[in-house]
Amino acid sequence: EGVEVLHWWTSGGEAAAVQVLKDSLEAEGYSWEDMAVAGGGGDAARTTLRARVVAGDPPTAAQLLGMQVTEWAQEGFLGNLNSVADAGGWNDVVPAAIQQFGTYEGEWVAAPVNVHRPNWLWMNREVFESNNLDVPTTWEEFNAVAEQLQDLGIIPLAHGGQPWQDATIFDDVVLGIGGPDFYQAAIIDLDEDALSSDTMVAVFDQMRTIRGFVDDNMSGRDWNLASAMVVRGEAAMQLMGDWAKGEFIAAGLTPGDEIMCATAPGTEGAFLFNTDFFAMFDVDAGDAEAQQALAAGILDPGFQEAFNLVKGSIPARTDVSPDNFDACGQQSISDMAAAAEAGTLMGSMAHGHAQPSAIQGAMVDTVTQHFNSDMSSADAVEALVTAVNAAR
Amino acid sequence: MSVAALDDTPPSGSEQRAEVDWGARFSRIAVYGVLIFAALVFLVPLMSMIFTSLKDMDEIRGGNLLAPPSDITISAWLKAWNEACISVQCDGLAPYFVNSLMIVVPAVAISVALGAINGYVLTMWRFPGADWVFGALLFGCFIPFQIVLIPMARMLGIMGIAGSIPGVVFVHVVYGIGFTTLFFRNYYASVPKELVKAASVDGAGFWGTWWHILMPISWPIVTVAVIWQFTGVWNDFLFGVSFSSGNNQPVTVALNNLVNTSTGVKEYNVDMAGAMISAFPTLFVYIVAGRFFLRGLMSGAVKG
Amino acid sequence: MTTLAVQDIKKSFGPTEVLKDIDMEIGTGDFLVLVGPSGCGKSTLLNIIAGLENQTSGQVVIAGRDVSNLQPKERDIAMVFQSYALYPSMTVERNIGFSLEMAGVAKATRTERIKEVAELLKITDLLNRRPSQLSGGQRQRVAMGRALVREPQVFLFDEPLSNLDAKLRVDMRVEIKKLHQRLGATIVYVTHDQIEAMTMATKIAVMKGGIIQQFGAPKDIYDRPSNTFVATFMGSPAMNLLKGTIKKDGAAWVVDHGTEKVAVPRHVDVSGLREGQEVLVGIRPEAVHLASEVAHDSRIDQGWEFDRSIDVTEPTGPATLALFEVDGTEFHASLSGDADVQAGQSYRFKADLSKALLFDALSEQRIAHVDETNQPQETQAA
Amino acid sequence: MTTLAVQDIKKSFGPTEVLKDIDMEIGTGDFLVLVGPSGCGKSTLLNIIAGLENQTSGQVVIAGRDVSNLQPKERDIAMVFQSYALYPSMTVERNIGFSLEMAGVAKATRTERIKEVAELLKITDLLNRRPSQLSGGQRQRVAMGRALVREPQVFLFDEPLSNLDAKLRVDMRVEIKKLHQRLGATIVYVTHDQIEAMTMATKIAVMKGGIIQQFGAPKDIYDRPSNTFVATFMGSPAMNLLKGTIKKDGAAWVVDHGTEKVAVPRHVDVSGLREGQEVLVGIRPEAVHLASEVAHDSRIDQGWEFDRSIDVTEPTGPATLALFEVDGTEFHASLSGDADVQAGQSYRFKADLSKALLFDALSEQRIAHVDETNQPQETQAA
Amino acid sequence: MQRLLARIMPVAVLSPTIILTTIFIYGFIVFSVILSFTGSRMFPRFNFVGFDQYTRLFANPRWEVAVENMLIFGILYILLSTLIGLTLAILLDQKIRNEGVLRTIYLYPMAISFIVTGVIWQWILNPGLGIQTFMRNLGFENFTFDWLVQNDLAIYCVVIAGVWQVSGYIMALFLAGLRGINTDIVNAAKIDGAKTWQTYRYVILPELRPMFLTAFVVQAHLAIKSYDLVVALTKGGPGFATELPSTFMYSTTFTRNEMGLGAASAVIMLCTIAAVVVPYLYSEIRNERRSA
Ligand SMILES: Nc1ncnc2c1ncn2[C@@H]1O[C@H](COP(=O)(O)OP(=O)(O)OP(=O)(O)O)[C@@H](O)[C@H]1O
Ligand SMILES: Nc1ncnc2c1ncn2[C@@H]1O[C@H](COP(=O)(O)OP(=O)(O)OP(=O)(O)O)[C@@H](O)[C@H]1O
Ligand SMILES: [Mg+2]
Ligand SMILES: [Mg+2]
Repeated sequence: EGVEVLHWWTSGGEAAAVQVLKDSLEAEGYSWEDMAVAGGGGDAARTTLRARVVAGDPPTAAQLLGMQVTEWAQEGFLGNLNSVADAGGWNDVVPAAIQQFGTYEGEWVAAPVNVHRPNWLWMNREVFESNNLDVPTTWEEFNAVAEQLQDLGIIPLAHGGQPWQDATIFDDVVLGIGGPDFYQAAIIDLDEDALSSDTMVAVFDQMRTIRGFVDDNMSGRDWNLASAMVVRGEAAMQLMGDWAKGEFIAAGLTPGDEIMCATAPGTEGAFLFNTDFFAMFDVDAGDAEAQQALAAGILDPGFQEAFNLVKGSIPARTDVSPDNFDACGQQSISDMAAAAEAGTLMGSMAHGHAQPSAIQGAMVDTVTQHFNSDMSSADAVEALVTAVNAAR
Repeated sequence: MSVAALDDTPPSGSEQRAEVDWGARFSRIAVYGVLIFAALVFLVPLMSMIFTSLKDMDEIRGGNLLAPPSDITISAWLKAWNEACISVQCDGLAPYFVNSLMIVVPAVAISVALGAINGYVLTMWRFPGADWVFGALLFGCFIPFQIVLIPMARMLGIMGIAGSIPGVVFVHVVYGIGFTTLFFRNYYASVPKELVKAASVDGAGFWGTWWHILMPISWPIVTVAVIWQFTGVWNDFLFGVSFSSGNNQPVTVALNNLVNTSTGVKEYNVDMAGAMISAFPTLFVYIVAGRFFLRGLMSGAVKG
Repeated sequence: MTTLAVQDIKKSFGPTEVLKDIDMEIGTGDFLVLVGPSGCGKSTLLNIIAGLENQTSGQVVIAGRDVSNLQPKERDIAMVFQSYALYPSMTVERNIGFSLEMAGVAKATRTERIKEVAELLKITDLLNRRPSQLSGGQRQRVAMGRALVREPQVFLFDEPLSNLDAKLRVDMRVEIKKLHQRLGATIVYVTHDQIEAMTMATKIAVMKGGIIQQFGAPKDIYDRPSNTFVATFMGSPAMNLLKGTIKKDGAAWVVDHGTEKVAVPRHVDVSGLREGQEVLVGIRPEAVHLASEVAHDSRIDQGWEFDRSIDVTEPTGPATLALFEVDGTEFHASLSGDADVQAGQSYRFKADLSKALLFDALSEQRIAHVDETNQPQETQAA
Repeated sequence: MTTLAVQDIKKSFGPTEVLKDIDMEIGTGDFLVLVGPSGCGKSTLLNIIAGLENQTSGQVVIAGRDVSNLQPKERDIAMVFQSYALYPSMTVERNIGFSLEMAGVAKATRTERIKEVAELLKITDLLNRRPSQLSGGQRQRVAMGRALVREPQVFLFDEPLSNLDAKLRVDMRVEIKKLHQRLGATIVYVTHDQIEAMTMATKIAVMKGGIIQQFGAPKDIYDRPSNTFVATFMGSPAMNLLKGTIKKDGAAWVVDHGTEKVAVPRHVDVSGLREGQEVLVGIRPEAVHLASEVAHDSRIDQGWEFDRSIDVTEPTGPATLALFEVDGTEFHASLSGDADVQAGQSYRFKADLSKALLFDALSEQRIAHVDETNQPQETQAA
Repeated sequence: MQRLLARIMPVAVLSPTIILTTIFIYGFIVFSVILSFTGSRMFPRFNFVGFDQYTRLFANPRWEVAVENMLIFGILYILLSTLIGLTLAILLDQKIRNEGVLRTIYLYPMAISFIVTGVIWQWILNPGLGIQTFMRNLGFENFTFDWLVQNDLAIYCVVIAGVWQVSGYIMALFLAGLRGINTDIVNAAKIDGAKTWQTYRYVILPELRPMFLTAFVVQAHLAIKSYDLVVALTKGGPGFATELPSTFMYSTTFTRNEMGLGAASAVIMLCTIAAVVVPYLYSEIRNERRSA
């Protein structure tokens, strides 16, 4: 008996991270059948998953992002992990905001593997120091720094014009300008007043400003090419999740040193996250044991540390020692703990931790449409409200 | 004219061909000019791929993506072939070739054979409603794959071939017949009916006529159909990924897994090498099949 | 025994009626030649007999078996197509041997038979070529070979020799006749060549516009055509038709065609004639001679002598054709090859009336001969 | 003036040498008929003249212009293909009018011309059909129409009438001749029909195996064939050749062929003969008569009478063919149509020697006639 | 018995195809039509909602863009690839030396998965990396080719890459057709005085009619399904400026879990195709019958 795991971590550091999980499971005597489908941030894998489920042949576990766990649970395909969770004390060590995605109607259905933080600002230290620039902590400061950079002939912000990258910035701007409460109201609770408020107009204004700091050739650029621009000093900053670290390290730079990391402007004190879960499907009794072992293994502190060191993210449980993590990782860990306390640990909309797919898609559509056209902020706000309502 | 004896050099001037009066040397040069220019344009992306595949990652990260490599390394090719880690397996693309071959060979063979027979029936053994059947088949070619995915998964589940190579083969056959039928039927439409009449007088039956009379003159269209099906099946991702399971995924899924990473580091040189490696079988088919493209099959078939 | 019966066959292509009630029977070993103007439906009839086209109505019966609904290969026929229909991808050898191959004949036997046929058709050195590498006549011979290699109940030949030279054609004719005798097979043969028709046929069917005009033995067709169409269609140059009126000249009946009077041939049954009746006198060109040449020929016991100035002469080798005018219509004479005649000069001609025919001008039917009046006249197909 | 000259043309298909040094010239308004056995290279030669095949070596000159390297459309020719080559997707009307369309002739004129040609070919009611809906003969007429609608320098006809019935063929022949006279165009015409060849040609070229055997006026070809091949090829049934040895019978030269002796015809120049020389006596079937029929014919001043028992008779209509044996070789006689002969019976025949020919048995060349000895004999093409 | 066999043979032979088509194509189409009237999200659910999904579809700005792009893309893609494919086929048919090499060069784009070539095209078309930079480096300072990053021009970049990919195949298709044409009629056209282009225009191309139909079906099919192309080249961007119905259908159905909406878009797509294809098919088949 063993597990079949559907995931989209197929190459480089990600694959190495999966290898850790596989090894730990095989150490317990279970086999691991790998069903890897990369592409589109898991889009392809999810399509496959659906085909598999419809065919009556679901995998034991499948990698899913926050909100999708809930959607699958609603369809009634997921199994129950409560016994493992109780034994492992998951309820105590996993932050509530993350638990919310891993459970459905009070029962654990998916095991969180990691926590990614999308609201990072990465900066090329040399560019900043040689030009005497300070790390911006608000969007005003960001704008000022960016203008200076622009005058210097340096691209202020490296960006790839793909909808999810646009949306990542949007999350940062909403959080940075509106603050955690506004983010909660507008993005997570879809409060219509908040969505159509002046703050939202200001958010879109800032998006438009940011568009001005991005080079003209950004369309369709992959995020790692944008990172490479920062590495080369062609561009000074990038707003990207902590996975960008891998790209910097591969280029021989150290995050926190040559490449500075800071929370995105104005988001200090809040923590946006996205977490990869392994959702457990209802399987035969024979495989259930292996499945439980897999779930237990995922939440094992040793595994959480080992895995996240490779992956570049931070553990999903709060009781793992930060010592082995790099500077930015350590900051992440402490920030998450603080945010969990303060209730400002919130799911990232851009990365599927705020809304079901349909609404998320509608929001991203509006954001990207605005960002890539000369739509006015007011129109954008209106379009956002309409799209969200249409998708509900 | 024996098909087997033909090579790629076109027949000498003494052969009768449909070549028309590009008599003047000038227009001859112009023809070559256009063809070679087009070939160069077609080759640009390939050059770029080759260049990239021969660079190391530092050069790619630091330099012009379209420039030739400053020093050449074939490590990316080796890596893509049998070293690169695709998820938890670090054997490169090599093992997936077998899966793809096991899918592509039966899928192409069955769908082309069925298409040829269908085309034959639809032109030479017309029955009332034949045109309707043909029209319906053709229209079926336009069905969006997005809408077939879920019901097809269910059907495969019911048939018990979900997640298996036969299942993938089956799907490719189902959605390939429309095209292969189209190819053959429209090719056979211009074959003189007298040939089939003669064969039936000579005592050839339904199958004999097809096999002995039509197939030998079908090479150009078999080529076209094989190229179409082979390319389609070999490069298919959606069906392969949806209807196969972990250890029988085709090479495209592996390539995709190699190339696509959402939060990891991209190795463009390996990606390009992988893409080219996975295209080799298709290119091989083109070159082999291309031999059947030469003329001389129909000419002089009939008097009228 | 009747081998092949075609019963009430009708055939239309859409609105075009191509065959209108074709009805005939031939016995085992009969050699039926179909003749008729281009487009009259000969090939269509063959196709229907072979089962390659579906008749609109009617039956085909081969050896007592109604084959109307059978596939061609079940009818046991061989056919030479007017358009050859050679298999382009096969060598000549395989083209010829294909039917044997289909019948499962052993390779050695096949090679043997192909060799025989190829020798007969003089294409032995072409056996390894493909149809596209052959000349027109060679293709036609391969098409013949495909039929000759077999031994079916019925052979269908659609102008199988049209592209061959005279010499080869004579040889082929002989071979086909031999084959016919050897196999005793029934043959239906379409040709435009009168010599072929006359020398090979045991029965000729003359068709026109999808209707059989006359069905009978070659000699009958030639000597006793049932109407002017058949009379003028068989024979080249065509039979001359002189329009005239029946007159009584004493006890003798004559045809007065304006300038001269021609005696009603002795073999014509005059009992049905009436004075004033419009008739056509049919005289074949080869029955017209230079009077000087036949002056002493005692056999011409009823002749018609006249002087005419020749308009055109055409030497064809064995004969010299002379064209002149009689009563405003063209009149052909086929004189002997060494006749020394010149256009523009006047000569005395003598037409032998012993073979002349009389037609009613209105119905265009031949007026019966004396020896026919007892038995019913054979006109339409049986 | 020379319109068409073919100079030293050679053509090979791979190892197959098809034309071996063809060389001939015809003048404006000449009507050249090419004849020869199937596969001798006639179509190939036409294709080379048209520019559709490249000669291996040699030139084609049309109206003084070397066109060897010109495209077909620059050569100003019209051609009827042996295989018809109709455009399958066009109606008959467009098929015929296509060349005019290409030449930019106005629509109205085109329609007019197409109509004329269609009437002439009797295909007016087929104008809206497509080739696949036509009978063989109809297709051939459309193919003719495509050429006749034009007025080029040179017409090339490749067996244009082979699939037509005799009557239509006569009509077509007349039309082609008229066209020839009206346009004064040069025509090269391939046919297997001797009558066509003899009546239409101003010049005939007899080919065999890619070589021109004789080139000359029709009458010369027929009456004075340069060798046994030409002699037997022209004329059907073929000329009879009797093998014998030259003997001197007193003052007279005779050919002793074993059973009988035949006098050397008076018109043969005996100066080159020597006793014991092996020769062939050529007697055309139509020169053989029943002795009884020509008993009183004073014109046969030199005859050869013999008795033979007839093996086979074949009535062809105008003639009756009789086959018997002379010295172990078949001998054909073409008797008059009403000759009452029966196979198995013996008759006395009389062969008219005034047209008989003498060939050297070894070289197979004809032995010259008296009137030819002064001037050089015309054999090969000029 | 044998006679019966012969008669039903054609139908018997076709029947597997007919059965497969009926179930797996038309059955599924019917299924989708039904779904389009339901509120299905992740999986088929038969909670009927009337025409709601269609209303939502037409209110969706992405769909609007997708349809508009489909028109531009479809027309240009089909026209250009036909033109280029046919031209290459005709030129290649002029007794060209090394025909095989050229043919393979034209065909190879089909061989390589767009998952990767898309990246190359991104680079080539990207003003900062590809042609524009290349030309500027050559000294053409003002050379501009930045369609890829222009909202309203990016779709043309998709056309370029698509045409590049398929033209070779269309060439092969036409070449096969050309190779099947009886050389006699080409000779006849030469004799009739047709110029080269006229021979092609009036004699050869009409013979290729069935091949045009084949090419059209292939192209239309590829155009409608060009999902890889867009995903690999532009990911639908800038914004969703290069959205196509195929990407729309895919993302609504599979990414956004709006199966009902996806089905509705598929149904509309099929209807549109039917509106274009059915008359064409009908006229072709009828034309064939007329000339048969
Ligand atoms: N492509 C080819 N390859 C080899 N031999 C060929 C080819 N085409 C023709 N031939 C040969 O060339 C010879 C001449 O052919 P051609 O068509 O000129 O004959 P033809 O005189 O027209 O005969 P026919 O009267 O039968 O039409 C034939 O023996 C034929 O077999
Ligand atoms: N598919 C068709 N549609 C309409 N008419 C047709 C079709 N096929 C043949 N015909 C017509 O049927 C008639 C008979 O054709 P068929 O081929 O039997 O003539 P045929 O007697 O063999 O003539 P030929 O001596 O010219 O070969 C012709 O007038 C022809 O035009
Ligand atoms: Mg016919
Ligand atoms: Mg010929």
